[in-house]
Amino acid sequence: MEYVLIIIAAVFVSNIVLNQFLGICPFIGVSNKVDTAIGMTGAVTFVMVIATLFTYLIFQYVLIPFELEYLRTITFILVIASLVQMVEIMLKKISPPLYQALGIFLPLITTNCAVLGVAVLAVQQDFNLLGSVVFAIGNAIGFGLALITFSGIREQLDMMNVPKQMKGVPIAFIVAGLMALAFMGFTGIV
Amino acid sequence: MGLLTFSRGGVHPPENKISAGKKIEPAGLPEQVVIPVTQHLGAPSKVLVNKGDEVMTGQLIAEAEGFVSTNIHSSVTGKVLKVDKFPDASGYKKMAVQIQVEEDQWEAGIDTSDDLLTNIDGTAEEIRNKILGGGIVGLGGATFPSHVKLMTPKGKKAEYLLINGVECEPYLTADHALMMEKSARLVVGIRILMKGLGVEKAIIGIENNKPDAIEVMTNATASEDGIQVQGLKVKYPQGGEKQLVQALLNREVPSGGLPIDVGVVVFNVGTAYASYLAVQKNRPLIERVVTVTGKSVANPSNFLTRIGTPASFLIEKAGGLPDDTAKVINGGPMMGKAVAKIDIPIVKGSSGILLLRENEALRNPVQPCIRCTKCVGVCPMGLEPYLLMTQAEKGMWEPLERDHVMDCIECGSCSYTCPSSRPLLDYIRLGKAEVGKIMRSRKAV
Amino acid sequence: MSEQNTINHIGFVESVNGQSALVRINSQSACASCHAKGACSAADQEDKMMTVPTGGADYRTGEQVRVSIARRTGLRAVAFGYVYPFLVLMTILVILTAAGASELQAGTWSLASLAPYYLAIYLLRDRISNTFTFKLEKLF
Amino acid sequence: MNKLIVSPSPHAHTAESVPKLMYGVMISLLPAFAVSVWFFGIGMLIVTTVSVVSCVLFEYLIQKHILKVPPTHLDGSAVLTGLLLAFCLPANIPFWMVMIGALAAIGIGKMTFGGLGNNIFNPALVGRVFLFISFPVAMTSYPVPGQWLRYTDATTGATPLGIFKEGLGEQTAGELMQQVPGYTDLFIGNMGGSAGEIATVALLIGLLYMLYRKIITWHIPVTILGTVALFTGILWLVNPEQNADPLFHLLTGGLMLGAIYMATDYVTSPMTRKGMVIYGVLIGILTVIIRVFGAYPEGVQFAILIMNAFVPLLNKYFKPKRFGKEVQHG
Amino acid sequence: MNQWKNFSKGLLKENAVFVMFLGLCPTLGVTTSAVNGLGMGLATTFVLVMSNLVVALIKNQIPDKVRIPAFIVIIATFVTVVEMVMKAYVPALFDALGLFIPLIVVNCVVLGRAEAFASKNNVVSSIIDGLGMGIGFALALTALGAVREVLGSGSIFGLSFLKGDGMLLFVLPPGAFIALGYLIVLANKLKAKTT
Amino acid sequence: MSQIIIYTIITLVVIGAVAAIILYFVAQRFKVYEDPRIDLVEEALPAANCGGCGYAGCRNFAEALVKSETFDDLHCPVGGNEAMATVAEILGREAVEQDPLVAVVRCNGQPQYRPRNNIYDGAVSCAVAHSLYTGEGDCPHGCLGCGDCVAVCDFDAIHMNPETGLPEVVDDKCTACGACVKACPRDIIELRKKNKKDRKIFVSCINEEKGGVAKQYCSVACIGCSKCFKVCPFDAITMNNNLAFIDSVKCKLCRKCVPECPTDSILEINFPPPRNKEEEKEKAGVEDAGKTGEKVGATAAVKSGEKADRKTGTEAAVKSRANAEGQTAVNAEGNTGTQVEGKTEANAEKQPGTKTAEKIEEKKQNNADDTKGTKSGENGDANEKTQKD
Amino acid sequence: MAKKESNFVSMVATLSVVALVAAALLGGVYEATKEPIRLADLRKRNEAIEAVVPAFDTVPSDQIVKYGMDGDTLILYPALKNGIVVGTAVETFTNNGFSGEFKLMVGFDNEGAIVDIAVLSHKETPGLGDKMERDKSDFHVQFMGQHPDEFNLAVTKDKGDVDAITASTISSRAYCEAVQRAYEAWKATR
Ligand SMILES: Cc1cc2nc3c(=O)[nH]c(=O)nc-3n(C[C@H](O)[C@H](O)[C@H](O)COP(=O)(O)O)c2cc1C
Ligand SMILES: Cc1cc2nc3c(=O)[nH]c(=O)nc-3n(C[C@H](O)[C@H](O)[C@H](O)COP(=O)(O)O)c2cc1C
Ligand SMILES: Cc1cc2nc3c(=O)[nH]c(=O)nc-3n(C[C@H](O)[C@H](O)[C@H](O)COP(=O)(O)O)c2cc1C
Ligand SMILES: Cc1cc2nc3c(=O)[nH]c(=O)nc-3n(C[C@H](O)[C@H](O)[C@H](O)CO)c2cc1C
Ligand code: SF4
Ligand code: SF4
Ligand code: SF4
Ligand code: SF4
Ligand code: FES
Repeated sequence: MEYVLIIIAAVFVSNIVLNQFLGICPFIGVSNKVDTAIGMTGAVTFVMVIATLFTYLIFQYVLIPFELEYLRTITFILVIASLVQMVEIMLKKISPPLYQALGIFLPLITTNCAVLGVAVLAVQQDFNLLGSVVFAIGNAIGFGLALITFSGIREQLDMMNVPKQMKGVPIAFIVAGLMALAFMGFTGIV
Repeated sequence: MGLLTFSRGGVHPPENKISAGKKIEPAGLPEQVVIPVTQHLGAPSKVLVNKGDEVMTGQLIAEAEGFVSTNIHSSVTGKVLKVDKFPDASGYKKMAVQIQVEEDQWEAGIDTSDDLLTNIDGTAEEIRNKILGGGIVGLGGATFPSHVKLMTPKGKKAEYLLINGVECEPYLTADHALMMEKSARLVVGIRILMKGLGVEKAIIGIENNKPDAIEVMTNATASEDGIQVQGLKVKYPQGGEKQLVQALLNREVPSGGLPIDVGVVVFNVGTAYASYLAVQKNRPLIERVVTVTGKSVANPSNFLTRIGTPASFLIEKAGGLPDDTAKVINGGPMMGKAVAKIDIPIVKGSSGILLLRENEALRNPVQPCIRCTKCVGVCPMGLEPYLLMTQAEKGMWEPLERDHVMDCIECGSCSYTCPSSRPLLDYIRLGKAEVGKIMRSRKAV
Repeated sequence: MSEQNTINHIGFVESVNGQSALVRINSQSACASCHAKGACSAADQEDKMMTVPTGGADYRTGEQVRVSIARRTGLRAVAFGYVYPFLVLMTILVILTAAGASELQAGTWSLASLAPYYLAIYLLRDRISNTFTFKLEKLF
Repeated sequence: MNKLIVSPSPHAHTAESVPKLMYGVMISLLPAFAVSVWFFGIGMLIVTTVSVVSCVLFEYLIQKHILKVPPTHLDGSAVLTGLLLAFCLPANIPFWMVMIGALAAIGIGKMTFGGLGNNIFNPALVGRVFLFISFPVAMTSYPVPGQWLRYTDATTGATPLGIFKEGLGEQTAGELMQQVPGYTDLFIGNMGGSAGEIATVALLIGLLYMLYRKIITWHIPVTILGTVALFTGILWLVNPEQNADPLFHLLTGGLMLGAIYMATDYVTSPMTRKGMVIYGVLIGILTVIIRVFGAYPEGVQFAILIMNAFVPLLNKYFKPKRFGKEVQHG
Repeated sequence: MNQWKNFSKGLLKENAVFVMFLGLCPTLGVTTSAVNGLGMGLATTFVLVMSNLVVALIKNQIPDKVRIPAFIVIIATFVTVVEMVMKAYVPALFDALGLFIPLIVVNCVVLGRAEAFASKNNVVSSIIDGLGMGIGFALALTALGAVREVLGSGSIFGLSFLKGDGMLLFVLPPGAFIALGYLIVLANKLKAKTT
Repeated sequence: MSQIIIYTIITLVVIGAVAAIILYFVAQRFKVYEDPRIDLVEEALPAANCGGCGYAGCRNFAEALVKSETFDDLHCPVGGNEAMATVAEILGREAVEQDPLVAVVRCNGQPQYRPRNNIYDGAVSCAVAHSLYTGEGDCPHGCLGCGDCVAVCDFDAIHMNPETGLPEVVDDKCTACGACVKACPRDIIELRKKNKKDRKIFVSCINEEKGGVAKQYCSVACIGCSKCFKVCPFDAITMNNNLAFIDSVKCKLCRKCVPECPTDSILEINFPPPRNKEEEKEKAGVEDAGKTGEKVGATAAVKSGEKADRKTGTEAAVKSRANAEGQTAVNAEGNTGTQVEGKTEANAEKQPGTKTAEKIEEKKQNNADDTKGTKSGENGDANEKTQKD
Repeated sequence: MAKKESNFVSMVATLSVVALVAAALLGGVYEATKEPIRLADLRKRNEAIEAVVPAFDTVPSDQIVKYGMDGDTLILYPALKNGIVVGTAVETFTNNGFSGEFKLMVGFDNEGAIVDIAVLSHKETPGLGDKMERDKSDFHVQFMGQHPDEFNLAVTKDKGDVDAITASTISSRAYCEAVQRAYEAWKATR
């Protein structure tokens, strides 16, 4: 139950994009197609989870014992950067067609602040291991939810007559704002 | 039986069948006729006459070229003035034969008497040849050569013949009049088509706003085995063949398919009558019933008209062009084509000439789509017209194809119903043309 | 109808060898057209190279082509690449935690479980390769 | 002869038009308006007038001076937005707040997207939620019905839902039901609440009128109300101590107004029947979740806005049932 | 290169936030007030200038292929420095900016400038470029913070000019998005006018 | 040194080294060599992403440029020779000069030459109208006037002239991207060489019908009489299917053909007044008109010997009188380059049905605004501007 | 100067050197800021304690008591003046705020009467719930000097003695709950 609440909180109440303002760049930039958004969600879930898992272990079993908490930022970013790259390397080595299919389907995700942000938040909030991972999952779902809905809206807006001044990024922000407004309704459900 | 109808969508525009109950009158002969050589869907026919030739009524003047094509006959007796390109209803020039009318001398071998001949001789093959010989095309609007429809493709089997007496277009009453007056001959025509197709069962579908026609046809078929008359709910486009097949037999013609894919062939009542004349009387298709109507028309009528007669001649016959005419439509208000000039020739596919007044004719100003879903609701094919229009407007051909634009039967229900007066079908048609081109080129590769 | 649910990318033929062509795909995310991409780490700047069977047609180096895959194939790639390993990892993690393993052990082992997963993919690579096929079309 | 008009078919068109539809909705709102004026008097009149006038004015000004497109402020949609915005504001809210709400509704909610037909979110609700979040105090103190001549100075009280939400935990549902107006009052609208949302019966009459005029179909309102009844019914059966009965939920708050007028807004609701049903069900579920588990006593406004965001996806994945199955050629 | 041009391009023409849409997360996340925006802007400017400086200094010692990781280490170092210094001397601001201080590491502006500018230019230009970009960024954040503060709390830089509160919405997340959306439109107009 | 610093160093160096190793492999396996020149070339291109070069976008074109050995068939019409020269410099290749092109509208079927005998009330789209029928006038080749070409122009270079009902190209803005050429369902628009001072001489007609028929459709149609063909000293004119065509590369702008044409279907644009005394006065007007920027209309007016008229609608009567007086009548005021609705139109105005026509006009405007929504702002602006003029 | 070539050794070496220098720099800054950070932290806590208990001179860290309650920990800081306990500051929490959790510091005198209350952290709505902060309203004043045994720590709506913040009954109620919890902890650790 506790884990369910973590997920609900991360998805709806303090949505990573709409409420925490993390991962705005991909949210604004990559969300043109629903298909891509769905694929991104899968990829982001995996990346967030292994990043959080790994950084959790490093934090708990390296940084804390040596009282190096202040190295959190620098170690996390290095670890995440190499981890993400490593996964891609593996995929590419192991099954080039699979890798190619992914490449054509998704923009490559490199580190972005959502992944680092979630890793940092997870250790900040003193979750245990499983809690951290669940927290990462929740945030990934929250990211996906926002991304997918938003890409749907964008696909529709592409067919409509948005004023020229507003086209592109400005309208994206207004839509995000109104989505955030709507999501305020979830305040307090956990 | 309860009222049958098709399952999805449909609209009910005001029926306005002003000329209902009017007897079929011969329109008489104009001074000149212009007979286009493409009056059907398919390849143009090959012209057989030259300038200066004398032709007789019913004489073959152009012959089928290719499989999907048919014969064209002179509808009058007189001298060929010109074999040249003449503007058709769209104003674009097409090859046609212009004939100065001199008299009405029918070619030998044509039975011009009015006797009812019920005995059907000949094999299916012979019937088909006679129908091709008579230049019969579908008179329901699509003008598809009828002999082609009689040839069931390999692997398919026709089970039912459906006779389309629905006439769901507002205003038009040509089929109605035909059913009222020529029921016995019609029934023979149906038998001929049944024989040509090799089917045992035929159903005549008639919309319920023509109770007299239902009665007459029921009486006429009372003694006929396998022919049944079925009343249908008044709902446009009940007469669309896919809708009719579903209403009568509860079978859905597959997307991209033909009625024959579900064992059905559909013919219009006019086609059945024309088949009777061609097979029993050797009389080619040189005249048809044309409704001339409109709210201001002095004398709304159903004229038996020679092919090639200028529409203006018929309008004169019906009391002249009313002053408040703002739009002249070749056909009905839902599917007919508006014309820029009234001297266009009547062709095999012309079922009516409709004169609209200004207040009926003008479209309302286009407003933005308010996504009211009305067009989605009325589309009999289950499409999303609002989406198709936008995609067509923006040239998004791939999504258009994905969203099945090719299924659209161009019934116009969507444009009819849109409260924002959006030109939905205008653009969807454009999209269909474009997607059709792309699909064909893909097939060609 | 194969044209329906596909994802298309425009690319250039880099080289042709026998039955397949090496195609360079321009990245198509919003980043690709963004003037600021040079300054952005999130940007998807890398071009992707892929080997696509030519299906007998004749291609020239430098020719502009369209590479397409079915939407389903794309989603399946995501599943193989990210979703399944995620599930494997989570399963191990939950089982070990439930079994009372320490966090360090649970965490390390679940990360380690990815190795056999990738090994499995590696062993099955031929089977998998067959699922991911691309279609090559000339643009003009 | 005059020049003939030529256009592609069809040449016949319905008599329906956008303004006619909009005015139809307004007519259906009349009974509810009358009831509201009966209960809230001058406040209702002021708020409605200000709201309608500002909406129309803002639409005109924005189109004329910012977007530079032909103004369409008189097509009825801005009037309707104004009317519905007024309906979901407390009748004692200061007029300048109403104007801010109208600006948010028309400016942010509608014109930013390009005007009628292009917006993703329901403008009136954008206006309301904007105000609700911006001025929570003013937006959560509702006048007690029956103070005809008092506007911003009216005595305020809580809505039945507010009373319920507040009291839970300390008191049981049964005790709380004693503190809220009886069912008859709830039915006719004698309770605290937004200006136009209270008149349950009158709103239902409006629904019937719109159904009769074929302005809307039953799918959205019925599924929303049904889902709310079902969901709250289950909660109530499981724990009658802590949960109100379904009827209470149906009759209180903005549910009727939302289900009948806001969720059905053409522009922001799904395009297919299937989509509508799913939309309705999800709005119902979200409403109950927010009402029962969330911090706010009322959830319809948020539920509708949230689902507005999902409408494009619903449109994408729920297509109408097409005629005929696919045949594979070749 | 003309150093003024080098400096000023970051202010509007290539403004990180309004024109390039970079570093949006901190932009939205910390701008509940003008002061917070300014604080974040200055912190970022510091990191930007320092990392540009160091990168420009050692650019030739770094093999191409480890360029990015090396930059990350450099940037992360300065971020951590900022983190510790703020914690020690301006703890209140540090609390208000919270997560977004460590996230300067992934701010595209910082890495982007290191990669696109400092690694190709000399030290002085790099510093000026960093300053320009950083100040542009700080300006944008301050502007957004000011707008949100004025509308949302009826005050500016903490000075209240309104009795009571403003429109709460603007201090809450939706207000951030909406205000930024319209600010971008305005900035575009401004840019169009000045060029 | 304190312990912490030692730990710090150990941790960071270990992590740094591991990261380095991983990233080393990444770099090894991953790095696709991206020619840095692609970026440079892209920068040199105008970033219009209009597709005028035949590639999907500027970047694709940049790649193609870098990859190919020569510049054959590779040209950016928008950036023109200038951009291509820069590109050539970047790539160290020989620049291939290509004549800059400009779009011309080869139809001069203004209402007074090609009477509108019906009213189109369908979707405001040339493609729709074209597939429906011949259009408001009889000519099946003539401009339909719904402005599909205007809607597709990314450069705001082509506008509908409400007086003539025909699109006009603003030479300075036109980048020859060819979008309008593709959009026009009637293939009326041609890209031709841009001559100095934007001068051009072309046959403003694409009607391949025989002379008599063509003349029926439109009084300024090319009737295929070959007179221009015979008079051209540079062989710039070809005759094909009853239609003369002037090759813009061969044409030396000698203007010999212009007076030859019996139907005035050859337009000369942006020329100084001719020496001919009688015409001098007339041409003076043109020059002014040229300055006001409404070149096509003005020149067309002069060309046909008819006058441009400032006070459009109100002076319709004057106009028809002028017509009646014959072709030499000169209206000194004719310097705005706009044209009154022609004689036929003026006559038509006396007839009933005009009301309908007006209504429709008004509506079309609205409809156009709506259906071409994205452009509506500019359209509105453009119209406003013209009206003010 | 020529660019360094990218080979395995040079890369690892470079990165290691960069990391080394970075580490040295960081370690230095860490050492330098360690004390100020500790002081800043201490000051923050002490400020809160100072605000809520009578004047004192030390809070001996070995006398701080942690008290587990309702799934979280309350921390009790005894404030000593001249070695004598003059009051106790209790760091308490509630999960029932309008937006979830918030933390208070409640000061008790030796009799258990409330000296004063300060808000440590909260997520309540600005303009509404945040009125419970000391510098935003006088909400806390009504608690001063009250003894929880006599003063019903509940809002008037719930028949208690606390006047709720306008339109923020929920926050007020949660506030009372947190204070009550602090009192119980104080009692239990007497
Ligand atoms: C290529 C082609 C082949 C056809 N073949 C047959 C056929 O074998 N059997 C048949 O009943 N109709 C056939 N038709 C005619 C259609 O069924 C139908 O009558 C015609 O397309 C017009 O229908 P509509 O008026 O409902 O649009 C064919 C049509 C086309 C275009
Ligand atoms: C929307 C629509 C409405 C139609 N209405 C009729 C009709 O009322 N009567 C009719 O005979 N054919 C109608 N048709 C044509 C039929 O689909 C079909 O082509 C015809 O019945 C076949 O017979 P034919 O080949 O003898 O013309 C309609 C077609 C469409 C697409
Ligand atoms: C945007 C918004 C934020 C709110 N924030 C709070 C809050 O932080 N604390 C609180 O107690 N109530 C808050 N409320 C108000 C509650 O919804 C509810 O109206 C109130 O707590 C109960 O009312 P009362 O104090 O007027 O009896 C908020 C309301 C809105 C609309
Ligand atoms: C049935 C119906 C319901 C409507 N509901 C709303 C509404 O809730 N809010 C609103 O702003 N406009 C409403 N409108 C008006 C109109 O659709 C609205 O202004 C558009 O959303 C603006 O683009 C409604 C219109 C109709 C026909
Ligand atoms: S015209 Fe086509 S899209 Fe419109 S309703 Fe008819 S079938 Fe549907
Ligand atoms: S009927 Fe018209 S307004 Fe309604 S959804 Fe369809 S296109 Fe839009
Ligand atoms: S006028 Fe035509 S060729 Fe010229 S820029 Fe516009 S669309 Fe391109
Ligand atoms: S697209 Fe062609 S027909 Fe249409 S307005 Fe332009 S030139 Fe005329
Ligand atoms: S700043 Fe780019 S994703 Fe957060």
